[in-house]
Amino acid sequence: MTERHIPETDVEKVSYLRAGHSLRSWLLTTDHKRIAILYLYAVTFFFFIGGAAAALVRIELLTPGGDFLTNEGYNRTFTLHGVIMVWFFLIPSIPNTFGNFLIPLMIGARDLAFPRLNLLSWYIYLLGGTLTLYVLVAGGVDTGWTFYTPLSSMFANGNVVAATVAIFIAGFSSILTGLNFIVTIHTLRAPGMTWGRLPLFVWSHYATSLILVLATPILAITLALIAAERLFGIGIFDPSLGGDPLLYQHLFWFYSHPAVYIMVLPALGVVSELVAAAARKPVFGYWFVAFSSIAIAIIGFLVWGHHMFVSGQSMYASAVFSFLSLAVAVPSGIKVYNWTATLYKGHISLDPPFLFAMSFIGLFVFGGLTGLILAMLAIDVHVHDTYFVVAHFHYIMVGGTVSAFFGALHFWWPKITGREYIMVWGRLTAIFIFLGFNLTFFPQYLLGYLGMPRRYHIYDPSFQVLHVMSSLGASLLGVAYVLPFTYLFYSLRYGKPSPPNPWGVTGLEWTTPSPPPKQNFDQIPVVTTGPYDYPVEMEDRR
Amino acid sequence: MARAQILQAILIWVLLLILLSLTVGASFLPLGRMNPVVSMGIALIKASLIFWFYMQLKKERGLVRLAALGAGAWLLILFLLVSSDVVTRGSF
Amino acid sequence: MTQGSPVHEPYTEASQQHEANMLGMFIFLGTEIMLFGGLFAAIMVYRIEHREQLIEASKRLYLWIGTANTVILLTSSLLVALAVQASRAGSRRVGATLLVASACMGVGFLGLKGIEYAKEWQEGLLPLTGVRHAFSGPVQELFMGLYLAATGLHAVHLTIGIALMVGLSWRVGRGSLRLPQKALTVELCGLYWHLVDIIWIFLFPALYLVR
Amino acid sequence: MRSDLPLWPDQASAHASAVDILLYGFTGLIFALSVPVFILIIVFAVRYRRGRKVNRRHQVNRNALLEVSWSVIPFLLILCFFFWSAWLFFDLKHPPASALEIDVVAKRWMWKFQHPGGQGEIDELHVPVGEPVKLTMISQDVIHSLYMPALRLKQDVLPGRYTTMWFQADKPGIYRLTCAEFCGTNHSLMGGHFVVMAQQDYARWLQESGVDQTLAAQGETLFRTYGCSGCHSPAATVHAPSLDGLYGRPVALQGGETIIADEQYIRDSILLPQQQMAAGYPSIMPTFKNVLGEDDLTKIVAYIKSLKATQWREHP
Ligand code: HEA
Ligand code: HEA
Ligand code: HEC
Ligand code: CUA
Ligand SMILES: [Cu+2]
Repeated sequence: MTERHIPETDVEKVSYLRAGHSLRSWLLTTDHKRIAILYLYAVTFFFFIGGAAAALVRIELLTPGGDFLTNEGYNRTFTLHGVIMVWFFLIPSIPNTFGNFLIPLMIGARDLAFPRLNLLSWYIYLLGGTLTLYVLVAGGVDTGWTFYTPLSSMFANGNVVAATVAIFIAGFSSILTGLNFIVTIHTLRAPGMTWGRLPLFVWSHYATSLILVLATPILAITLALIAAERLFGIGIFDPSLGGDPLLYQHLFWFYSHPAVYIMVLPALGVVSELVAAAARKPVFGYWFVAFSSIAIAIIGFLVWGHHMFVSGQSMYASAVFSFLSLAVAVPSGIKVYNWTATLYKGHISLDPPFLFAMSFIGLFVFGGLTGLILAMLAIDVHVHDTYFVVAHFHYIMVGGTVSAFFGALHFWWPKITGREYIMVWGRLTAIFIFLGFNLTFFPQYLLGYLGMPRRYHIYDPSFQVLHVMSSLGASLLGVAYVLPFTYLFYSLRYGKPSPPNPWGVTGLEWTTPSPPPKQNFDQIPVVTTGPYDYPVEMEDRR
Repeated sequence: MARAQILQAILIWVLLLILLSLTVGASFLPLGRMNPVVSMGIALIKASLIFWFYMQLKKERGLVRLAALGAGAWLLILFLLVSSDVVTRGSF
Repeated sequence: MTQGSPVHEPYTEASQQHEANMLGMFIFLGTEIMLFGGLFAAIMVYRIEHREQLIEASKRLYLWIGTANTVILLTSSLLVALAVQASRAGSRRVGATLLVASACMGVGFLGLKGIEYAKEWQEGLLPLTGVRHAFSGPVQELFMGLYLAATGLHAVHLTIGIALMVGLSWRVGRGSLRLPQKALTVELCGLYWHLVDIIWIFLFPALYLVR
Repeated sequence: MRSDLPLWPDQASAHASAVDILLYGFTGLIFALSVPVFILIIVFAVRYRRGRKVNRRHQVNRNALLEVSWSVIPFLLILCFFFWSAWLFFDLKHPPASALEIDVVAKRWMWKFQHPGGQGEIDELHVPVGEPVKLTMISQDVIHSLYMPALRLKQDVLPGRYTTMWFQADKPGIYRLTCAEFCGTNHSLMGGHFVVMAQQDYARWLQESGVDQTLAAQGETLFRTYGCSGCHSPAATVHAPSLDGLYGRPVALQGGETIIADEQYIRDSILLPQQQMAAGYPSIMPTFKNVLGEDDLTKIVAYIKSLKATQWREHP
């Protein structure tokens, strides 16, 4: 690479990144774009902590015996892996970084409705994160990310109270973010930006915020009750007092299933943008795709019992939950089929963002359809709490949302940093992640159906070959995830300065300079055209 | 402050106290299974009085009203589906 | 509509800012309702599963203290509603006194609650570790656990409300909160107070009137 | 136990093969719904590559009929599998009356199986082939889950509440059983084997495991030692209900409703007597909570179940 370091352009001099250099100007900022960057750093940090725990799990599972970690050690490792990845990486990963950065830009606003509240929610998130790091250092917690009672409330001896308080605090950070997004989308849309002209990214974040605000408080009270039982002896879940062991599960899953849609809906929004940009064509069936996000959010609240088919739940309730779990899949189906139809007769360019979007669609569909398999009562009785479930949720959370996270990173990087990266590296990483991912998690479907239970580190020798394949895949994945941080950071110094609209796509954020100035728009734009208003090229019209 | 507004507020207050005495009184009647229905129904009326008048929901736009009632509707989902399990559990 | 309240970044006109604040506040109140919703779900499940014993346990609560406390909270809501009207009309002194009065009502509620807890402590009806337990059966201990968790969480919210009211009445009384321009702040704090009252309106029958 | 690379679990019961067939069928439908998506994306990505001269006239951006059809039709197809799967699931929940009754007690980190003849086993379960077997399970501490992969079966085992599971194994052999619900430190070690044996081998095994008293007989001795017979016998001076023929009989409760006296009712009456009081009786029965362990309870329940109606004989 012969180019020498490219000095700052005059656009960059006035960008939000240059509006103040001191640490104070970053740590006390109320600029939604800077808070997005702060979240990006924090989220990546926790991804590596969670990833390191995953690496430990995969190393331990190389051998049937418990040779690398003790029983307690393994239990605490996968619990921390789950807790950190879910609450401190995946839930904030897209909404708090790209949602924060892009929603005001996309709807033509100067900032979110409550800028100070936005900064407060970052600090609350950090407080929860630090408390979780304390839990990590203090010996971890041995309950699984599900904290089932009476194990968590009476028998576990890890730092259960500290862990529940940490998640309780992090929960309020997501409630405040959700509240901020809903009020912003309702009240700060630019003149002419009607609901029908909103980018689908904004629709999916609106649906996500509805879930954030309605479901997270139930998690807060449920975890608080566990802490109350351990600290004060108030035995609400205590079976010996006549407490119902399923009550905790109902309250936990009433939050935790909608929480999985908190994790995937932002990714679905990102992919709608990436597909439209790649095909340079409006998304097929805009209103169906927009309302399918809302439908997922609403029906998502009716299906939680599919985690409790074998828990002793009444068979009639299980049948109702199973049926509703099929209904929740329909909106996802609409999105997938509409994306495919969008590509028909498009002008498709295979840039890195679109490769990540394609890998998202492949893995999300495969993960989602195995979710349907799990929703089948008789099959779930066999595969519940086995690696089949672990494979399902990694396909759809890691294969899906993490791919979309990297797709968004590669798509909006020029807008966020003002620099372009070397595309070929992006394409390689996307393919590398896709292959490494499948090698890691496809064998786990087989393990699951063979009867390998979850949360086991001493297993039957006949499973070893599949585990070795999975651990090999995990090491490739570990490397693949680190790759983007090389050429992206490289682009900060040596990357070509990016024009306002490097991909030539629609969207208000692409009308601002890259990187955008602190106040986003000199004057608030007036929106006159619909979303994805691509000119129909000459030869298409004939 | 307009006298009418003050009077209205006090009237609402009196209504609330009456409803309170109603619900406490009803708890002494042998209503059996209907008892929770009555006590929650009265509580709902008291809550909507406060929402509508004291919290000035009357003059807010539909959007704010929706936000006020949304949580209540969502709790219904939790209550209905949880009780669908608890009630039909014995019969397997 | 409060005229002339200053419009700050990122809003362009007052009506937009007012709606944003009201919408934000009601969504926050919605999350508080969901928070207590988890406890109401637990109470409902146990009323279904242990119906008779919960009726027995509920009869052992001090109904007259509960009723008196409900009267206190309902009255405090009246005072807050009047305080909001006073602030809108710009009468500083009346507003401040009404806010102080409602805060006192709140303290009265906590006082009565404290007396109730003390009596239950002596009777051995509080399921705390290290405290004498004299429950007639395991399910009564379960019910008293629900009672303590729900009324305890409500008391915490009420204490926050009292602090809000005291701070507000100080700033209104001193005139540092200019009325009627900043009446919205009083209105928002009033909304929070009314919510704490509404939660008690449902908690009182759910715990004290289990028949 | 093969340690090479098995790709499909053993099928030891008719239910197991039924579940496998359901999975094959459903996977077929899933491929039919998803493979076209993968193929079309790749085809479009190649055919409509940016800059490639190809017919792109009259692009269609919406078609409500098409969009409704490709959501309703897959849903209806999947619905068929829902009914098939629900039918199998409901069948799981209705054990035949003639099933061999085995009591299971789960304790942090081991399984205890009690045969009606009194034989007890730890982490091992011997069952006869071709005969329905019903497991009545309870936990002494946290939630466990008895998982038998070869039968495609698992059922959570709860503290404080009986859960049941039944199966009919058709293929003799030794199969794995494990605990599937995380239960703490040695969750990975809480497992063992269940052995499906021919009828005569099972009968011989019962003989060899050397037990003189049946479960019910052991329950009767406990019934006396813990003073139940002091109140529950014809000679008792106390006004307490006779337990003869109680199992399966409707019982009128004080609250006015009547319920069928199953194992759960009998267990709750012993541990929480005030919970569901029999109508017309004083509440003088003491609670036996933290007096009787789950094993003793299982035996007493077995004894009460064995008491036939109206005749009171020394040995049922
Ligand atoms: C991002 C996270 C995410 C997402 C989006 C989903 C989506 C779905 N999940 Fe999953 N799930 C988890 C994360 C997620 N899940 C986690 C973390 C667990 C385990 C938690 C634990 O126990 O620790 C879990 C567990 C889990 C279970 C319990 C398994 C068990 O423990 O026994 C079930 C059972 O029904 C289930 C079902 C579904 C279904 C039906 C969907 C649907 O939403 C999927 C819909 C998608 C599609 C269907 C694909 C696209 C559609 C088409 C190609 C069109 C054709 C189809 C139709 C038109 C119907 N999931
Ligand atoms: C939500 C997001 C999320 C993400 C992104 C991941 C990512 C991964 N997870 Fe998982 N996982 C969960 C959520 C997630 N997971 C949950 C909720 C559970 C259930 C927990 C429970 O049962 O309670 C679980 C459980 C789980 C299990 C089952 C454990 C068990 O049941 O016994 C396994 C096993 O293979 C696994 C593997 C992996 C792997 C290989 C990755 C890979 O994608 C990770 C790859 C990333 C890296 C490897 C990062 C690179 C790290 C390094 C290079 C180390 C360097 C370190 C520093 C620089 C500090 N995860
Ligand atoms: C002090 C007297 C007393 C003793 C000792 C006693 N019981 Fe009871 N038992 C009663 C009375 C009275 C009832 C009916 C009221 C009720 O259901 O609590 C009863 C009810 C029952 C029932 C429910 C029967 C029905 O028709 O509802 C069962 C089962 C039972 N007892 C079993 C036992 C067992 C087993 C023991 C010993 C471990 C025992 N009892 C010891 C007095 C006693
Ligand atoms: Cu018992 Cu896991
Ligand atoms: Cu789910």
